[in-house]
Amino acid sequence: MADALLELMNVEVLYSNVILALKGVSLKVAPKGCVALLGANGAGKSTTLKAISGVIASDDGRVSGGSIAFAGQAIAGRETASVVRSGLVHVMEGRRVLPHMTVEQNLVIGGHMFANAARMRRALDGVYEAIPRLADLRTRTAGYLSGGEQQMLVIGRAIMAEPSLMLIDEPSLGLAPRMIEEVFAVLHRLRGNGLALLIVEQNTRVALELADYGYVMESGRIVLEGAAGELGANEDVREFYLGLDRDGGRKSFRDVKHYRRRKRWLG
Amino acid sequence: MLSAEGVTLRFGGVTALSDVSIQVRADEMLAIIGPNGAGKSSLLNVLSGFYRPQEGRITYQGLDILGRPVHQIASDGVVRTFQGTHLFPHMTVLDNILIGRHARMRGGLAQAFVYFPWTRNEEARHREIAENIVEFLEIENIRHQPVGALGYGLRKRVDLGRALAMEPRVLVMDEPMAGMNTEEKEDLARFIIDVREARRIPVVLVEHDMGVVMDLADRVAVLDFGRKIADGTPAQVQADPAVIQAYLGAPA
Amino acid sequence: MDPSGVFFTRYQRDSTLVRTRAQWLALAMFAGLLLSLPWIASPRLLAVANLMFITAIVVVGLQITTGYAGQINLGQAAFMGVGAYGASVMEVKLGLPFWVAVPAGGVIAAAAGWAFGLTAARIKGFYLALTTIAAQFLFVFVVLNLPSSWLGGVNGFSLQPARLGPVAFDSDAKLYYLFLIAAAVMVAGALGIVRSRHGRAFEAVRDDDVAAGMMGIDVAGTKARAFVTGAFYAGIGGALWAYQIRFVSVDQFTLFNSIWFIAMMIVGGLGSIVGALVGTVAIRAVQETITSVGPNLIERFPGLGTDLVFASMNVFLGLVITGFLLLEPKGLMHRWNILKANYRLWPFPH
Amino acid sequence: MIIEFLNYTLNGALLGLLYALVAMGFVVIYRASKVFNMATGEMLVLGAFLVWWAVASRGLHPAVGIAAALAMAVLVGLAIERFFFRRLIGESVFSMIMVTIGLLILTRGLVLVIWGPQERAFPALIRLEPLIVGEMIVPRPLAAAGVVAVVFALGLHWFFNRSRTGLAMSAVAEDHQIALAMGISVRRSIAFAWALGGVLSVISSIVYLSGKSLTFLSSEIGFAALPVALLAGLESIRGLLLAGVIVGVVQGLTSAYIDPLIGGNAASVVPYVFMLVVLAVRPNGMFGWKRIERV
Amino acid sequence: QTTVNLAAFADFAGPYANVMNDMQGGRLAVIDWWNKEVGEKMNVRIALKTYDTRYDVAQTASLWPGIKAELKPALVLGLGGPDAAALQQRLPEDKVPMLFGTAAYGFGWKPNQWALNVRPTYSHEAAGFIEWFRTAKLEGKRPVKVGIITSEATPAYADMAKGLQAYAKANPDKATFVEAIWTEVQPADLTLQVRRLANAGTDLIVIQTNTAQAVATKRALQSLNKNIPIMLSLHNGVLGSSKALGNPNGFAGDYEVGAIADASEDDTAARKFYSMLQSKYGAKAGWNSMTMLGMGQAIVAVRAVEAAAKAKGATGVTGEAVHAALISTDFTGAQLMGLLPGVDFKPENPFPTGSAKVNIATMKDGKVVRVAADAPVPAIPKW
Ligand SMILES: Nc1ncnc2c1ncn2[C@@H]1O[C@H](COP(=O)(O)OP(=O)(O)OP(=O)(O)O)[C@@H](O)[C@H]1O
Ligand SMILES: Nc1ncnc2c1ncn2[C@@H]1O[C@H](COP(=O)(O)OP(=O)(O)OP(=O)(O)O)[C@@H](O)[C@H]1O
Ligand SMILES: [Mg+2]
Ligand SMILES: [Mg+2]
Repeated sequence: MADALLELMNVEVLYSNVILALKGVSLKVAPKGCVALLGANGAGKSTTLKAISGVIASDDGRVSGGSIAFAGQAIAGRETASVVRSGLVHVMEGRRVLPHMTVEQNLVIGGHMFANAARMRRALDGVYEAIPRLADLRTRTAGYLSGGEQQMLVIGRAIMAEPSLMLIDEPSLGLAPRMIEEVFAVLHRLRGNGLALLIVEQNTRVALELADYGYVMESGRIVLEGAAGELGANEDVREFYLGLDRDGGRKSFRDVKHYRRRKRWLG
Repeated sequence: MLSAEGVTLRFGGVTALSDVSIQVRADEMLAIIGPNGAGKSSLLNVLSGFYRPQEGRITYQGLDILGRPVHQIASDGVVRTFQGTHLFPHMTVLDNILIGRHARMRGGLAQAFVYFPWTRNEEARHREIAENIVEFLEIENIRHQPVGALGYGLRKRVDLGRALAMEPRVLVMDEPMAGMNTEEKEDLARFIIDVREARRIPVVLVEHDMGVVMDLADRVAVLDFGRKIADGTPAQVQADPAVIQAYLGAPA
Repeated sequence: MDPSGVFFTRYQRDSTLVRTRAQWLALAMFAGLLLSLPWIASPRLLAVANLMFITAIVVVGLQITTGYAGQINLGQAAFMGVGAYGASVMEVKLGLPFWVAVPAGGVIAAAAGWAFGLTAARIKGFYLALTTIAAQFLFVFVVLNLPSSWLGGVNGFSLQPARLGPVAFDSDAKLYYLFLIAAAVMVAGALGIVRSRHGRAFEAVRDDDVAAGMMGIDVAGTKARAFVTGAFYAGIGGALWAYQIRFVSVDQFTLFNSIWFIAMMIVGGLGSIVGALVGTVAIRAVQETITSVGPNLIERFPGLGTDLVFASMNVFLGLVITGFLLLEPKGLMHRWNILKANYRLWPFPH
Repeated sequence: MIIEFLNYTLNGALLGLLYALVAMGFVVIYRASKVFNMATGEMLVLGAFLVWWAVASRGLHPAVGIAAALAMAVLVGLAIERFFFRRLIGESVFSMIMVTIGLLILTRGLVLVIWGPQERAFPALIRLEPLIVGEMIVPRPLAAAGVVAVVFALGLHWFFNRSRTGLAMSAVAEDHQIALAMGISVRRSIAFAWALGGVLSVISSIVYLSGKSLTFLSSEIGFAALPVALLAGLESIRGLLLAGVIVGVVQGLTSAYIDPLIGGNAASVVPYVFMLVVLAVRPNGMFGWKRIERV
Repeated sequence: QTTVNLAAFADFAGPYANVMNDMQGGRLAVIDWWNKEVGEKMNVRIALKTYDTRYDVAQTASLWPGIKAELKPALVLGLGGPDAAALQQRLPEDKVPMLFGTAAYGFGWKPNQWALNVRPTYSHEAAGFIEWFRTAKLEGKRPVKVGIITSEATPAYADMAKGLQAYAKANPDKATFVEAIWTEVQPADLTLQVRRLANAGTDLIVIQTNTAQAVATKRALQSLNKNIPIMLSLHNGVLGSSKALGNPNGFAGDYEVGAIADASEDDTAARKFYSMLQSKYGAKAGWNSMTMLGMGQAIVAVRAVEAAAKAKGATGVTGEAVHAALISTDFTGAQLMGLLPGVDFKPENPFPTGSAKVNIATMKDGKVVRVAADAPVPAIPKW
């Protein structure tokens, strides 16, 4: 992967000048590649994406070390808008719709950089076709959509921008099983069209199906990386991320790890 | 214990719930599932008094609670967690949990102004309860961090802690496990099981992770487009073709 | 944050404000300094200190309404005016002593605050902020148009000095102690409030009022309480002002004053009582310095046009405020906390 | 009598439209940057002095002078973005309001230093003879204010709600961070907003002050226009027209029929009282974005 | 030589910034003159130090203790309402008198004041004019129908309307009060309000607030094609208002009135004094009514210091001595260089009453022309 589309080298991120959230993260996304970023809560996955796109600046954070290159250009510290214009969009965690706008307005704004209205229209139709649910909701105010509907909307909005690299933070969050299949089908199709993806996902199974390479983060560091297949076979990943027991069967949530249970509370 | 009868809820042209009836029995875990936009969150909002349905009745411990102020319903024991998080981002984890104690504390403004020892002792008493919850949820290391700086998963845990601090008599949870990896889901599942064992309270759970729902729930209700299409044990529901068609898609 | 090596064995200790011996010592020295100020400070400084005490009380109240409970209030000066008029009526019309009139002023202002607080249950955000400006206009209109035998109308009120037994608070030095005590009590009270369940409820309502309701907090009541508290502080400040100036009229309480109160709060840092004090002192100090620099500049360089010098002072003041906000938009307390955090971690940067 | 009543109503409505035009300064900047500009009145004074300087002081032909003033106002707007708001993107709404307050103090000081406190005769750029319709008398500047307000409101309404650029700017008003992540240049949006604010300040100063006197205190109209902005709803440009007319008429009739009765100035508080009442019923003004409260 | 310190309050950045320069120039010139021509002989020198109070009570209140301690002033040259509000209760205790060059207000009308105005109230001045107007223009046949345009922006402005009303009520044979038009400080349009006055047969419109209201009223009259004379006060006089109107002769036929020398072109004593100050002392102030305010205030100040020095000796010029001199001395018009008709403070009135006379000037061909000197001021009941 010599000519990676996105390359992070030893990136460090500092929040409020005191909290060091990333402690030297290096990762690469090949052109048209798909990379999954896994990790526990608070590991720094979202921070990584925010550092890449630059929105971290408005969270009182900054990239304090290392380098980030996108399509050969150093982008660390650049203004988000210009990074996004160069072909990278970031779907932030937390269903960040524009609440007072209708679904269609949200999508149109997603395609605000199209030169002419006809191309925008085409992209819009493309999104409606990919996620038909959005077509039904087009005149609804985004802020009143259900959680899952909002999730679909932000993904649709990102597609509108026709990026070459998409950073997605937890796309399956809050989606019903059938919707997850649909959304990932869309992502598969986009991959087929040459879109590169960096995806943070807790639904490890589908993520590893989609990705060809994966990284596992733990408290601000990459602790494990490998091809998607390898990772899927790793014992820890199987236990902690896929929820499988040693022989590959699914454990029941009812009798998991009661040994770790500490009944100090209400004891 | 808590029940909705014939609830219909409309927003302008959108019918979020139509004629939905649901009963939460004492000491059971009821899961509500359904596709996105089916009306699950809306139903929880109706139960906790935030939405006022156009038709139907909500009863809690035998009393009609429709139209009661939200905060009263909450302090009477119908306690919930939120889809997404609705924590107080600028407050610390501990303060968020202490908010759960608010309705159980008594001191008035004037007492707070003078801050005599009894105010301080009351604070300390409740602080102790909050600390127990912190310990139970294993979030000791972040207790003084503002919640806004936490990742999604930890927030969900704090959200649960805050609800527990309210001493719920019915615990209503909206997608508590979204955004967690399997290990964390297991932890949370454990917390929920513990709470139920220790408190013997009913839990209403909305969740999209079928593994969790099928393993934990005693009973499952399925909503689709605002209507209840199924209600039964996990096994019954999982086998229901209407449910598979509307929700599960390929067998999980 | 606690210095390392400090551990608490009881939760009570955690809510204590002063924890270590070093903190006690610093506080004692500060108190000593404050108590001896009338002997060591120039009369001008003393007058400025008096003004700072009054302003600090008002700004601390604003901090509770706005910084803690998130209800932006651009009418704090009007509530201050209500307090001043309230106290004046008590003193002038009813002949009550100042130690009744001052709290009464606070209570009357609190009642006015309550009326506005009720609207806060419905009107939110910017809309609320800008409707509080209405408090200003209504205040002026009501005072000027009620029969002048009620609130003095255009004539205002003249007051006798506050009197406690044989002591008349008629000089800056005497008023200094009165105001110092009042400010200390009010600040201590504010610290109590923000540490209590009410303080937390205020913050919860600020951060997310919908969720707060579902957590058993009576949102409308809490907002009203936040306004009542803030207005009470403004009223106490206004009442003290009445006893300092001993003449009260509507034009002493302007929208511009409210704006300055907001500036003080923000410069200090939102959501911090100490921040309110710091901000008050900082802005008043800058204002007063600029005011004193003007005449001296002119004396030294008579060639400079008087008008130009004084007008430039305004530009300078504007630059200080905006410059400050650009460099430290989260307020002085934020910077202080970062400094403290860095100090704790020293020698490691993070 | 009835004619008189109609005349008060009409002039009140037109005055209200003048307020609407001034209030547009608040709304446009808010709509494209999420900043509530407390210095709107001061901006107007600045715009007015630019016009005065170009037309009255330098003696340029009015058309040229106004063009020059507009150009300068745009530059001022751009400079404000560059020096003040660029650093604050994503900061709390509070800091931004505060900066506009700082701007208010600063602008006032600068106007005093540059032009001094004297009263200046603002050139009569609009003919002064009133329009006489039957027994009704309508001052021409007010009529002009009405026309300009309507034209601008409709134009800007279209821009912000229909054009893609305008929509993108509205996204900035929703949330700086989302806008950034979508590749919208928050910077440019803010710059545009302030430049537009500059243009509006020049235009409204012309209709407000033509033939009157100008000092730095003319900024007071900013606070008179405030209730109009709130009544309309902070995001609604078209709504300003209706809100302006309502406030203007209520104020006009109060000043005509109530003030003489009570011997006081109820007309100055009536817009605020009216605003309070309406907001109690509709907390986001008549056409503002409704606060979305969901869990 | 003994130095007597005086403090002066100014407002270079607030609402009166526009008039401050001339006023200050007038103050300084008079003091320079007195130091040279009177003080030197008495071995007394007056030093004036100026403070910007921004027309703000809090500012004055915080400055004052410092001024008092540092300067130990024997007298303060105040500027207006806020200075009085901040200090009127303190001055008797601090034993420092304060003088204002502006007209007084009803609310300052209290006995035993240390804050004194060298002119009676605005309403007194208006009443003096109305009585002259009645005889001169209406041949004394009927009461003058008078309306006032003012604002509630400050209590002082509101007071003007109340005082005028009180006068009309007490003298129904002299004046009929038509209406007070309440408007903003910077009105957008007054056409209909003025038409209401015109329709009521108003003979005279009084505007003692500010220039913006005068200009807006003038524009309204022009729109209506009406010619009702306007009576202005000195601080918003005909010259300034015409300039602000953009027409040097805009207020032709209107009047400016004050119980102080007017800025007319006539060769009055005040004018001569001013010319002398200009040529010999380089007075940095134009020939206008604002300068007159500064000069009038300063001349009473220096004469009071002079009287105190004569009574108590050069070193005895304390605030108390100056106050005593102010109250007990009847300053004549000649002593005051014709700047004021005479000043006779009485303990019960903090402004001259017995000697108060108004000068009335009008505008003709772009010039201020005196039409009546020393028109007497009637008595008005306290309001
Ligand atoms: N705005 C912020 N200010 C301070 N610290 C922050 C901020 N945002 C995140 N952090 C810290 O950075 C660390 C990484 O957070 P991040 O959001 O990247 O985690 P994550 O891996 O995305 O977790 P999750 O799966 O829960 O979303 C956390 O420990 C958090 O406390
Ligand atoms: N306040 C509201 N105003 C308008 N429409 C609403 C409102 N609340 C919910 N809806 C609509 O009602 C429908 C049901 O929403 P709800 O949030 O209950 O879905 P849900 O079952 O929780 O879905 P998800 O699993 O995606 O969270 C949705 O179509 C939503 O857009
Ligand atoms: Mg994350
Ligand atoms: Mg939901």
